[in-house]
Amino acid sequence: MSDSGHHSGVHPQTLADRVEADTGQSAFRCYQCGKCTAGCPLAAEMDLAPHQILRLLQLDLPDTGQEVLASAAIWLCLTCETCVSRCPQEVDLPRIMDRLRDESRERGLAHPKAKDILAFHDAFLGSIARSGRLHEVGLIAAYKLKTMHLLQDVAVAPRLMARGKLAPLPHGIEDRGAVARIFAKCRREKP
Amino acid sequence: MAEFEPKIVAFVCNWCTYAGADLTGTSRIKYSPNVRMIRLPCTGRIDFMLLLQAFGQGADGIVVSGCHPGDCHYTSGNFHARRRWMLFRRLLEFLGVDLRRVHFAWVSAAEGAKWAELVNQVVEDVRKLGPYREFPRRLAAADSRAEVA
Amino acid sequence: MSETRILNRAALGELIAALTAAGQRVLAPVEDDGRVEFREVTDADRLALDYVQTVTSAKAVVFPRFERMLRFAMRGKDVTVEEVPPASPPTVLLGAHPCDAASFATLRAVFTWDSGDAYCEPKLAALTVVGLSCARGDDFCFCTSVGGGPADARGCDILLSALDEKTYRAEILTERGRALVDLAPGAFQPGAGAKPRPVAAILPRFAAAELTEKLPELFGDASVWRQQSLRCLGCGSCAYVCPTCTCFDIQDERSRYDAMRVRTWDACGFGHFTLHASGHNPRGKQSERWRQRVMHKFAYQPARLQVLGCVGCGRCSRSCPVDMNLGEHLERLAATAAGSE
Amino acid sequence: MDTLQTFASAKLAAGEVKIVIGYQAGSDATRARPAFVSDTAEAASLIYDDRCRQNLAVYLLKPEVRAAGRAAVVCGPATLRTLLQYAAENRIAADAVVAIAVDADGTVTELADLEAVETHVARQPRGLTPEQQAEIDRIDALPLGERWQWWSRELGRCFKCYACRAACPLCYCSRCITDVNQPQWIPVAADPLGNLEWNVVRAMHLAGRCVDCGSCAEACPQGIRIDLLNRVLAREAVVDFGVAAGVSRRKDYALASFKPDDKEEFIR
Amino acid sequence: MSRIGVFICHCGENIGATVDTAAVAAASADLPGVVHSVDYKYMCSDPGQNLIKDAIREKKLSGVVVAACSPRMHEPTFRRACQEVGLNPYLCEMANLREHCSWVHEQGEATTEKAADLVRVMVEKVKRNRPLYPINVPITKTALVLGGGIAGIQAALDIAGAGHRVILVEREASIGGHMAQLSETFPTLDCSQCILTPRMVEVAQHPNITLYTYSELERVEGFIGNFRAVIRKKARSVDESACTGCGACIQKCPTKKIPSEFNADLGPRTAIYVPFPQAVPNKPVIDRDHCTYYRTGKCKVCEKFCPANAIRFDQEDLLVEVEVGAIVVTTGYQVAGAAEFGEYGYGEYPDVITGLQFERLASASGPTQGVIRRPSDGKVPETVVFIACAGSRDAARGRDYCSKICCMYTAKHAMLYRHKVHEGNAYVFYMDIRAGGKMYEEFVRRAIEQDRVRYVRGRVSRIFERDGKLVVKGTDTLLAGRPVEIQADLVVLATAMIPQPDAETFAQKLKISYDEDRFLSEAHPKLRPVEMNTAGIYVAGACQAPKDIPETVAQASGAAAKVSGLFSKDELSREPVVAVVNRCAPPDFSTCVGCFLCESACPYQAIEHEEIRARDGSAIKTVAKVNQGVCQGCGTCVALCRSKSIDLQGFTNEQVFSEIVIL
Amino acid sequence: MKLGLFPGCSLEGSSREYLESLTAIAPKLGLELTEVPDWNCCGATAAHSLNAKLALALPARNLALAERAGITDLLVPCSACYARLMATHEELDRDEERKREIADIIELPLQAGPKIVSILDVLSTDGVAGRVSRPFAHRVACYYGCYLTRPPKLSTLARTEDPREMDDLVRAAGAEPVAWAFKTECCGAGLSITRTDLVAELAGRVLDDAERRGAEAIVVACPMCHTNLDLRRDAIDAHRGRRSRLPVLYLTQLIGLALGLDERALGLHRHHVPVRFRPDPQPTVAQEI
Repeated sequence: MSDSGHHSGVHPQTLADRVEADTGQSAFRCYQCGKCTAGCPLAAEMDLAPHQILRLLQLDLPDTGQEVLASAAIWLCLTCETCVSRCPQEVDLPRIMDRLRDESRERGLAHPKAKDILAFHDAFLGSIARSGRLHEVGLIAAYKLKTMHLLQDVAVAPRLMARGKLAPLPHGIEDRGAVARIFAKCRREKP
Repeated sequence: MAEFEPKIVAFVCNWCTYAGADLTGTSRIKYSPNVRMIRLPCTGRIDFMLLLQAFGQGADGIVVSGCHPGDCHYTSGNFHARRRWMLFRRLLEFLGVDLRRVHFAWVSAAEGAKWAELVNQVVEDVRKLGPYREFPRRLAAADSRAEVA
Repeated sequence: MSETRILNRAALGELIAALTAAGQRVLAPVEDDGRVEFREVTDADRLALDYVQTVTSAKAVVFPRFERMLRFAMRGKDVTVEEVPPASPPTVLLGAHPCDAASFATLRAVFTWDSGDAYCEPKLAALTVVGLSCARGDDFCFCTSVGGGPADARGCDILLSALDEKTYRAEILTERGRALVDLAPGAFQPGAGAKPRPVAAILPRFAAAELTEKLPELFGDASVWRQQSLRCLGCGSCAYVCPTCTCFDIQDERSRYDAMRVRTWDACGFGHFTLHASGHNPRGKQSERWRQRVMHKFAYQPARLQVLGCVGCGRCSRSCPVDMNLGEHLERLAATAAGSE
Repeated sequence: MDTLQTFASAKLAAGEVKIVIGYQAGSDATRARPAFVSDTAEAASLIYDDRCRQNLAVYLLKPEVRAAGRAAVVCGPATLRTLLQYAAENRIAADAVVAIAVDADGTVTELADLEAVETHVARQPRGLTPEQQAEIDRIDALPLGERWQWWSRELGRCFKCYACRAACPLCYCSRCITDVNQPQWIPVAADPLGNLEWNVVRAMHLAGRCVDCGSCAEACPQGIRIDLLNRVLAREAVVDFGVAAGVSRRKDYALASFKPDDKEEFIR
Repeated sequence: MSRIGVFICHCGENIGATVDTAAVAAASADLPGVVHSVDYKYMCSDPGQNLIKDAIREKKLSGVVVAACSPRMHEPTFRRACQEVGLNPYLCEMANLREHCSWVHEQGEATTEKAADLVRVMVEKVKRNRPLYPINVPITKTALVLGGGIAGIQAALDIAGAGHRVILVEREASIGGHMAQLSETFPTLDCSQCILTPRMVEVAQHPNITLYTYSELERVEGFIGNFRAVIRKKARSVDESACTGCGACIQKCPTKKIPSEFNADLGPRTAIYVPFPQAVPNKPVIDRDHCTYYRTGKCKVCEKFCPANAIRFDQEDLLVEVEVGAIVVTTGYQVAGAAEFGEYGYGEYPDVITGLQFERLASASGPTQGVIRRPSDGKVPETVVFIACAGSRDAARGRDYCSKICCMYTAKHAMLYRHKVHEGNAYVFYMDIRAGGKMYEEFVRRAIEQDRVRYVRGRVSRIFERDGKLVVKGTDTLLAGRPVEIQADLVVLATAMIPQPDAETFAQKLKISYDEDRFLSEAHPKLRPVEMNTAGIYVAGACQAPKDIPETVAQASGAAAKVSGLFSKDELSREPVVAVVNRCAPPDFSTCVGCFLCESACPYQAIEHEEIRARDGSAIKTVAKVNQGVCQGCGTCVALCRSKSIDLQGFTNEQVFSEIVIL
Repeated sequence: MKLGLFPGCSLEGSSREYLESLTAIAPKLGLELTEVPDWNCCGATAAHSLNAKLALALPARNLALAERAGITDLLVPCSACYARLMATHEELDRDEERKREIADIIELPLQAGPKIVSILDVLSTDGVAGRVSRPFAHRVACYYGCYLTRPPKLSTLARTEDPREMDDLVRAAGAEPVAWAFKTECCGAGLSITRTDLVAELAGRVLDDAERRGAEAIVVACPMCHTNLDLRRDAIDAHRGRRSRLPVLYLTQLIGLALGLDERALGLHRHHVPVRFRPDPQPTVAQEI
């Protein structure tokens, strides 16, 4: 950011800096009022409440960055945007969460409890990468294979089938190559 | 027999409670007409002897009221008054004066409703207690025959 | 007239009942919280006849500590003045010692010397005194120095003297006493009885008459008065317990519809007693007030009213918070007076 | 006792004081009386024992005694407190008096100035006797109506001789409120209201000032326990405000000062 | 005999509909002393007022009772009406039939009866009313300003600007106060001296201002409009009129290592010195405690080198008596001392400093020319920890209050540091951030968001040295008390603002009140914030409570406005509702016995001592006297006076007593 | 009115009744819908959770395709897709450099892009009201969920914390919208499969309030909301320990019913919770305000 001025080199390599560089969102805007946490539908389930994640980014003691990236909370975030809607300082926390998940994944710090969620996201993106659109049957099958939750939703699937809601075959798009190239180009370079 | 109508004398400061009672009026809040107010500049001005005088002249209950602590027009008159009342009450208690007949309250210029509630409550409380017959009245006891020896 | 009867202690109850039944109010010494005082009685249960001295004298019987004199009633702009009729119920003072009995002579002299006092005189007229000789006295008693004595009958309508534990000899001294016996004939047995038990030995300390004569010479001797009164606090205790002090104050006070004029006791020892409206006080010093007290009782009253203002009961001295001892002071004065001759 | 007499004699001989206010034997074995000694020979007659209860400080305000010159006063604990209260209330100058303090054990100490009196007073115990405490507790424990009746009877004996006022060292007004009749604050008669008001006003005027000497009750010819009223209020002032009279020669009057957070629960 | 007129107002339907006004008028007519009693629709109307005026004239009324609305509403109206026809206005009283009766009770007998009672009570009171006359007090139109910091400077300039004379007294050798020590000021970061020094010069040059520096108030007596003050001009040892301020003496003074108070002990000064280069007046003083000549009797180097022969070793303190009409107290504050902060190693570690010291480090005119260098070795610190609430909000240290300015100056310090040391780390330990003020919160946010000052919410428990670093042990309460340890090179304590050490004796000298923290107490916390309880004495700045520059300046201007208002008239006219001590015939003269217990109860210090003397001049007695220029009429003394020797005009004991009697 | 249409993956699969009902009512309301040719998935939560660039590129390709097809207004009925497309549109609009980078990635030119509109933007109350043949006379709770209302800067709704637009529409269709507290609370969205337990809790709260306010149906405009409230009903019931039969309708279905369309054409039979109403609806629970 241009207005961060002279101090940009002061705390080099801090997680907060990296987040700000990629998202334009400064954790230092947060003044810890807690309104994000108050409104978060899943705050009670989280190991670090939303405002605490920002606080840890601000504090930046040794290991605080790691602590954030290894938290389960960043994976529980639903991106429902309630927090940012109500944040008096307009901190786009979901966007910061995205960035944190990204790095958490990349650095292999993802919380064990995030395994299923990650598997789901992988299966989801895999599905798109293959056919350009989501094939729900394929997604669920792939997810089940990744997580070995083989029996999950066994009752739901036939019901969906029966109501004509699940297409057994994917509706692919025509230019699947275009989507595949997008995936290829967006693949993050390993640091 | 007509219901006993207690006579309540209220000693109030000019700046808070008198003004508060004015507000009761401007707000048209109704309360019992049994109270008579004596207006003084400040609760600090309220001599405890005036209270005895009121009982001696036939009051059945007394209200003493002024500005809340910290709000005194004269900054500290009510603080002085409070100390005086603390000791005075202890004395009355020790003498066996029925303290249910002596009420102290802070009523600010903004508390018109509180004034009405206060008066109503004191009137009702004292009405239940009945006339304050135990307290000697001025001029009343001067039967010299009872005094012989 | 003098007639003698026997009164059994056991018959006192009967006597009181009979007097009460006859409309007499009976006042007698009663013990109350360790103090013996004259109180109205209707039976003999609480009588405390074996006493040295009541704290308060008997003068309140005819001169109460406050008395309503006039009543003003205010109705609108109208004010009506009513005289309050003095209460003077027929009263028997039973068991008063000779000093108290003698005090009524002084009170009578004061309250009737020019015109009768409308409040005191009727009470005196309605009073019958049944005296009781003193079996005991104490260091403060000096009745014998002022013309009285433990068995002195002056002022009594009947004088009782103990014959033994159970019986009194009753000397009926006046018509009024006679009338009282008639109200309870059963209580009084005929007979004179044996010789009464010895009465208290009160040794004379000075001669009142000589003192009266010599006091005026001492008037100007400031040092003696100062010396005697330096410790005097100027309280009214002596005057208020005194059987013969008669000073009073009159004040008005009011309430919403009424006002009244009240007479209350006063005391010459008070600093404001003679304070003039101008601020001047002719007796500004305590020693002057003390001198006044002594002169009034022992010089002025004998001169003007031919009675001493003292019966030697010693109450003033017993009550004094700083141990002003009247008998002692008078003795000293008498000696000084004698010495100055 | 020798010491007291020697002290007094020495002070007079040295001309440091013109008069020693002390006690002498009284009319009988139970009484002592105030004495005013101005020559060394008389000093031998001074005593100090249990009979010496009258607060002698009261004489320091008496013009006749004042006229005698600088005085030394034989002081029990309460008299010492009176001296301090007198100083706080502008009654005596700091050097106007020499205190001859006599402690409970008979120790005699000369206190040359009020600072010394303060120090001495601070070391002395103070408080109610078991008898006083028990009587106060007994009265407090009475049901309301009985308490009222008990006091009505007790005060009913008062005939307004004002011996209490005269004996009290702190009742020194040149015109007492009871002598004021515009308005007539206190009913003139010694009737129930007059007696009640007189005794209430006395207690309140001494609240925060009473030095616990008990002279009022000692003086009362009617034996009324008026001292209890003062003692109850003195204790209340200490409990409520942490202020006791007669401990400092500086002005620290409970009713002429305050704390914004003085605690009470009865004001609505 | 009283001739009272009673005037019952219907107030249209307001009273008339509920109270039988005719019956009240009839009942009143029957009261003793009442010679006239009427009711009328609108008493406050012109015809209504004329009814009163006519009756006063025709019936020669000696007193008037208007039974209408609240006296708080129309008392002035009716009193004025009475005055217009020659009846003293204080012989008019009001009975409140509206607010206290008709508006609050139902129509009926009880209400009418109450109305009649209220009238009767007022009739009884007014019978005892006495004519009262406004109290006039002459005013000396000179103000005494005590303290030459920014508050005193502002107040002096404002009062002088309004055309009144001002005497400004400063105890140091120069005016300027703490503000002169500051580097930049929040939230604008403009240079403190740049905005202050022109004001200082203006003070020195203003024709209406007499400046006494190196001077202190010795004593003061008198009252509003009429104070007499004695000022002690301490000996400078320099003849100010001769001195040209050339500075040769300072250059030559051999005693050079005295810690400079102006630099908060971070730099040295000489024994003959001016506190700082822009001092006003720019004339040196000799610090006699450190001067070699005064210590040993030898030296006099300054005298030798002074080209103006202005050195006066034998100069003595001078007492100057001045007469002033108002006093403005602007004596300022101190910061809490070293001894308090053992756990922070203040005084032990040279690199633990106060905020005021940091100001000097950051100031271009300071000992380091504005480069942040730590005191121990002069190195530029890489990590600085700022600790807020050092001694404030700390009941254990007997200080419950918030020092108010620390949040802001700490943010400023951290910001200045980050501006000067780009690579440095700045941490602030705080409890709450109190940034209430125009652009204040924004300022703090800027420090956090832009300047990346790391704020940690929690109080530091201890600072100790380890391997050449100051280890700051604290916690982050926002993270459930996670321990936080910072290795710092410099620690800056935002030390509490405390009153001047002599605040108490100073207040006693002026007979003004102060609070438990020894800050001076204003007359009313909301409505009279620049006045003291003692009339004619005003207050501004941090001697009253911690406050920052804009607030101080605003209060100073407020105080100046009050003084100018006071000086706008030649005489002060006051309501005669004041207490008076009685007088009686000799030999007593007054029943007051002079116990002076009323003195300490008076919120306004209005009780004075008066000696009553005999014709030959000998003292008879000392009694209380109420200074009518100062008394506000609360009557607390009246209730306290045992012998009833003091009474309150307008609410006398007799009046109040008679009200109760007649109820 | 001619509109481009971006149906999104769900509307082709698990939420096909949304598309069916939209397609059914569109001609009646004068809407002419043209599907974006060869559109691809917007990337949904998975993309933006894991790869910021991908999260822009996938929607961007759709914007570019729509633009190329001459679409000026693009209707995105799925609110999740709508949010992704809106966010992408906004970011590319704001950041030219980013736009160029993304254009390179998708190998398509990116100009201003079509205007993205939600289902609430295209349906007009007048249009609906004027065509109602069988008023839908029931009390309903309009559930907006997250993506139509947040973030507020992107939302086109007037009052994002208490939106009214859907309420106005159902009122136009003859329904009575209830005032309730959970209009914009999150139902658990993308955790439907991975953390069904959390969805049961969050969606359960939504259902609870709707029932307590006396709603006879919940109306949604988001496939995820529908899935969580309808398809996951058994999980919710199990979690809450009681059974709820409150039906969940797409807004388009409700309007379709009011327009007199056939239930089957509107895909009502595809719901897990049967869509049944009492003939004369009376609130069973007093409405709390």
